[in-house]
Amino acid sequence: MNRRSRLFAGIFLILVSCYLLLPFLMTLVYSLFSEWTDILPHGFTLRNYGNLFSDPEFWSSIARTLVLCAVSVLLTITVLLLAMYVIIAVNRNLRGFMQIVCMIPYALQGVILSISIISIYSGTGTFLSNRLLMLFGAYTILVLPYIYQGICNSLNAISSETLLEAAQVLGCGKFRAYLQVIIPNILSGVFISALLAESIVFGDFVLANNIAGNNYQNIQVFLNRRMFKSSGLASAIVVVIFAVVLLITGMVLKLQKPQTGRENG
Amino acid sequence: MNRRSRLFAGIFLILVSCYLLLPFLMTLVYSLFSEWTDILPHGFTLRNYGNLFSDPEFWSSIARTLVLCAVSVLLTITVLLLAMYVIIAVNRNLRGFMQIVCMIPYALQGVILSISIISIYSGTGTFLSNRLLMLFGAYTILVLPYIYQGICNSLNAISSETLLEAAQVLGCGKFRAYLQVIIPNILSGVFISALLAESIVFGDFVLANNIAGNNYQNIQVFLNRRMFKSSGLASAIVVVIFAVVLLITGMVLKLQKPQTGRENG
Amino acid sequence: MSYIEFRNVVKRFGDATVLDHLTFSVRQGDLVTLLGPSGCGKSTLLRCLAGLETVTEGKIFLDGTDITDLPSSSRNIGMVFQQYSLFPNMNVEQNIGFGLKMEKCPPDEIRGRVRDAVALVELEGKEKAYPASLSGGQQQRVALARAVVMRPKVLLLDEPLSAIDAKLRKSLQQRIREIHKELGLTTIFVTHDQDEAMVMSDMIQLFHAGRIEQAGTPISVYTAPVSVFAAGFMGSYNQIDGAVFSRLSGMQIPPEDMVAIRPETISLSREKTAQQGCCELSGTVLDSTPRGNVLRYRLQVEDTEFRVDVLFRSFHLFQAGERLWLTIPERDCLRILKGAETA
Amino acid sequence: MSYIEFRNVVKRFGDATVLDHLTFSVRQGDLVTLLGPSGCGKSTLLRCLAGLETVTEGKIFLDGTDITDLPSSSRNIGMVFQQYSLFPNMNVEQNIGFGLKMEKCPPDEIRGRVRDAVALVELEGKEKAYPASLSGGQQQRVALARAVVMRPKVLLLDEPLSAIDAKLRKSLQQRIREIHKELGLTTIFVTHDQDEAMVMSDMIQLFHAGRIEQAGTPISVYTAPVSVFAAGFMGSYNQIDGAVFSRLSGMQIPPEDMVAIRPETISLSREKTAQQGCCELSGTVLDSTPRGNVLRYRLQVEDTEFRVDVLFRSFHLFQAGERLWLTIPERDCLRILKGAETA
Repeated sequence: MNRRSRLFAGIFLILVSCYLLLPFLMTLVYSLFSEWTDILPHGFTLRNYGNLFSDPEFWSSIARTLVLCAVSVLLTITVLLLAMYVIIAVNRNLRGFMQIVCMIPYALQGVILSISIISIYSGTGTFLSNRLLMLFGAYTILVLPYIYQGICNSLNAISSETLLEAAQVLGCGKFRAYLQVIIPNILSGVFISALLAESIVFGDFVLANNIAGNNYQNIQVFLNRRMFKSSGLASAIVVVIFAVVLLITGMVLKLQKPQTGRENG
Repeated sequence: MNRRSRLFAGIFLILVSCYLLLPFLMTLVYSLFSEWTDILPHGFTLRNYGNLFSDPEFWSSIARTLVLCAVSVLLTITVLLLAMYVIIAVNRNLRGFMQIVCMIPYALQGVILSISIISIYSGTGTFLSNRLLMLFGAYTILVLPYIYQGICNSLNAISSETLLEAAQVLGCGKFRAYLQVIIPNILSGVFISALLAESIVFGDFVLANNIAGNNYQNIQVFLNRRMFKSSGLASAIVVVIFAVVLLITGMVLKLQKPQTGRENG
Repeated sequence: MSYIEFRNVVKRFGDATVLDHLTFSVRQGDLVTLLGPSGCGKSTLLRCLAGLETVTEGKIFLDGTDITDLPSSSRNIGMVFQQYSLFPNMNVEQNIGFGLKMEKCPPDEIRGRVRDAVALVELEGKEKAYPASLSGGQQQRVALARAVVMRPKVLLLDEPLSAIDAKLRKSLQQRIREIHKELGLTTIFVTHDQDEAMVMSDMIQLFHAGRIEQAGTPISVYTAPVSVFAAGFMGSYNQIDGAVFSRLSGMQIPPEDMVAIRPETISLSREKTAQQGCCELSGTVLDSTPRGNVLRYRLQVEDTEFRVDVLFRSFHLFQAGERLWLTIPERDCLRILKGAETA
Repeated sequence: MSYIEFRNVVKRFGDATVLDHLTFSVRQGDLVTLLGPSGCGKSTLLRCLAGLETVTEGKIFLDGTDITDLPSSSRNIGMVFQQYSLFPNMNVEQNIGFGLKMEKCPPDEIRGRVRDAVALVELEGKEKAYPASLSGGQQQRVALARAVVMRPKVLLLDEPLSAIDAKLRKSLQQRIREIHKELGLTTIFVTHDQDEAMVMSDMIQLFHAGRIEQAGTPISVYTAPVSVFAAGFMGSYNQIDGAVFSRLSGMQIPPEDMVAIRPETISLSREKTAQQGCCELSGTVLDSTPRGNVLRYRLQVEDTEFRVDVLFRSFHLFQAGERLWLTIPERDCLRILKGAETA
């Protein structure tokens, strides 16, 4: 019976992963073959990738996306680390309030966020009406809950309040203890949540399209424009994006492993 | 000094929340006033809301969104609960594999997912090429990581493996023990992650627009079409969506509270 | 005849051998303690018996039946875990009745047997309480009732008291012992605490690195350890090199032996007593510490330090620096092979 | 003169009063234990002294200075926490040197003092190890070194050993005691374990519900409890109603008193001894349990049960059912007011 249920288990999980991976595998096939009219595709070609990699717009949209990722994630991390200091060291009762504030962006996704932001700031005529600035601001909001969750979990994992107390008793001021003792110990956890947040920014289309559009074309906007021109080329872009994001996700998983081990040990 | 740092703390958190809430508050004002040319808006009106609530398309798009939410989330929960049984009771080593599989949708967001799905299934001419079916399938993938995380955390919180062993020793078969002992104890946790997932589906525009478009207009597609007609009406829609999602998020927070309390106790 | 029997049981996790060709048996009705430091394999043995782990080699018999390949749910075994593991969504009554419901007992019988079990662990009035509202000790009593209500062939207790406060632990040890006597259940108790094993057991199986180092009644294991490991684990034996002890006492001990002397077998007095069958040494009090209801003196006898335990009575109080006579009955000077630790 | 002084200290959390107008003092160089059941306020007191909690009312003095409002980092206090709380990203050396670096000690001096502290806790060779690779006992020794290397005015230990295994705990108790003697540091030790308090302390402050129930040397608190609570918490006193004991022994005890008798003050014998100043009762052995190096007998004397502890020696072994004489010195029959529990 044990063997039968193991067999059942294997089949079940293979089905689930097929369901999840099939779209991607088919896209991969599309991007590598020129025709697929029969059961099997034929006409293997790397032309789609050649075209893509020789397109300067592709590279600049990748570069823009990376800048967007880096700036918004770093900004959010800095603001949140300061906010968490306030919560841990000054007033623990604010934690509930902070949690509500950081959940709000779950409700402020995609279309809503972009409309709200444009409708407020675009007419002001100040530096705030700069579309690029708006986009950075929007992404900062978008990644907030993910990074907040990551920082919170890391702080709980090291029982940060006791560490802070231990450092204080040893003659270290509160803020200094936070910088020198707490932050070095949560860095790897924060890095993981940052990577996750990067993959969210990387995957965004709505904000980039609605707020910046042609002014600052990110990789998803680039993809969306190309998909109507050539399905083979679009497939190649999808494969590249997927590979990059999978790489990021893989790094996250690899980094998470030792953490789990330490908890058990 | 303690008082000064508390003051600083308060100001800092107020600034952060302003940054997050301002877009929404401004949208609220837009939706309630007919003009805003001076510093203060004037001409208070509920006309936008009247128009919105009397529009049958609004109600049907809300209904469609709710159906999408319910079906996709329930489907995902069912599949994942079965998968987790396999992992807990049959082969614990599969957990790592499962985690990787469930992280894939982070990489498969928005445009990529919709392009992949359309490009595979739309040409097949089978029942799989039904756009509505595709949309349900896509949402099932979209919410997978959130629900997986929720189920995993709940299972860890009750140390499910020991409970399963305890039930077995008391003469209960494995699968029966999973249904009668484990699932009732994680239901509230699963419910919370389901609500979060609902708010993700509620906020989606790209999938609904790219896959189903006019065939099955969800609330975000409806919003996107209206925003070019009347900014006041669009603001009203934003306020309604925001209120609904905030309500969901609020429920999540309220439900999470007692759980945390139990851990401390 | 043995009621539970392990025949040549081996358990490996990957490369690590946790149980190493283990053979031992338990008589019906006994309370047997598996005692040993953490990681010695005692919990794994219990889990093999419960069917929660499969054995790599060997056979397990219960009441004459080979249960090696039976699933957990068909072994008719009761088990109490270290972490209570009550079902959080069920109240005390439902937790205790869960196993009976699985057996499809009639509701009337369930009600009666649950009532008896609640009375047995003295939790009357808590029937409708949920586990989260109970203290650790109460939760563990519910877990105990949930196991014994099934009238299992054998009751397994896997360090059930290690998460409980010192004071409460002692009263629960007592209660478990009483319940064992009342029901006559064959019971296997796992612990790393030697005091607990002494209080609880009919028989002790002392574990060391996946093997049984010594087996016997608490008194025999305590008073006659077979190895340096057993002497070190079971009590705070004074362990003295054979050559050194020969020089101090004048007794003839081969230098390849160790001499092990329990601190409570040594008597202290201000005058030489010249008792029959005893050796007497002269030493100086270094200090004394109260340990429970015993005073522990450390004394310097030439180059060797002795620990001596006496009851906490006023006429036993000596000062640091006092010169005293240590009287040691010769039969309490146990000889242990030095190499025996690796046995 | 007192080195640490609490004057009328009150601490409230919301509506709950955790410390209730507490006044007590500690002499320089003493090792004082705050003993009491969990939730009695002893840890809170320690945290107030360390500056990790602010007091609601009252004053705290250290070495003649009012430190009530000083921040934690300026109090010059060393503290060891229950959960070790080492800095995970620093190795043993860096953990121990952290406080000295904060004080801007020259690197050479840091190196020397860290080396001494490592030697003091016997962790030579582990200097470069990270906390995650150390056992619980080793981590706690690092935490101890990290505190004493600062040469604090007072060392606070907040249940430092409660997460550590029984065997290891005893050797660490010994080590802490030795370090205290070596450095002469004023030390306050918090524990809920009465045996630990007996072993460790110069003075015990017995806590009960936010107040000090009894203070004194371990021996005085143990041998002369002032209340039913103290007698129950400090040992396993036989507590017998005055009227009942008068009837059994013929001594004249007022019925509003309780009589408390430590089990180890009672002697057992097969013959009547007719000793001076003792009362003798006749009883039947119910059973015996080995507890460490003591055998505990339960005896039935008419309608009352007595617990008697004797050393684990072969000539002390009696059988269940034997009829024996209990000899109790009259000065060991302590009288306690019944109502004293609420004091």
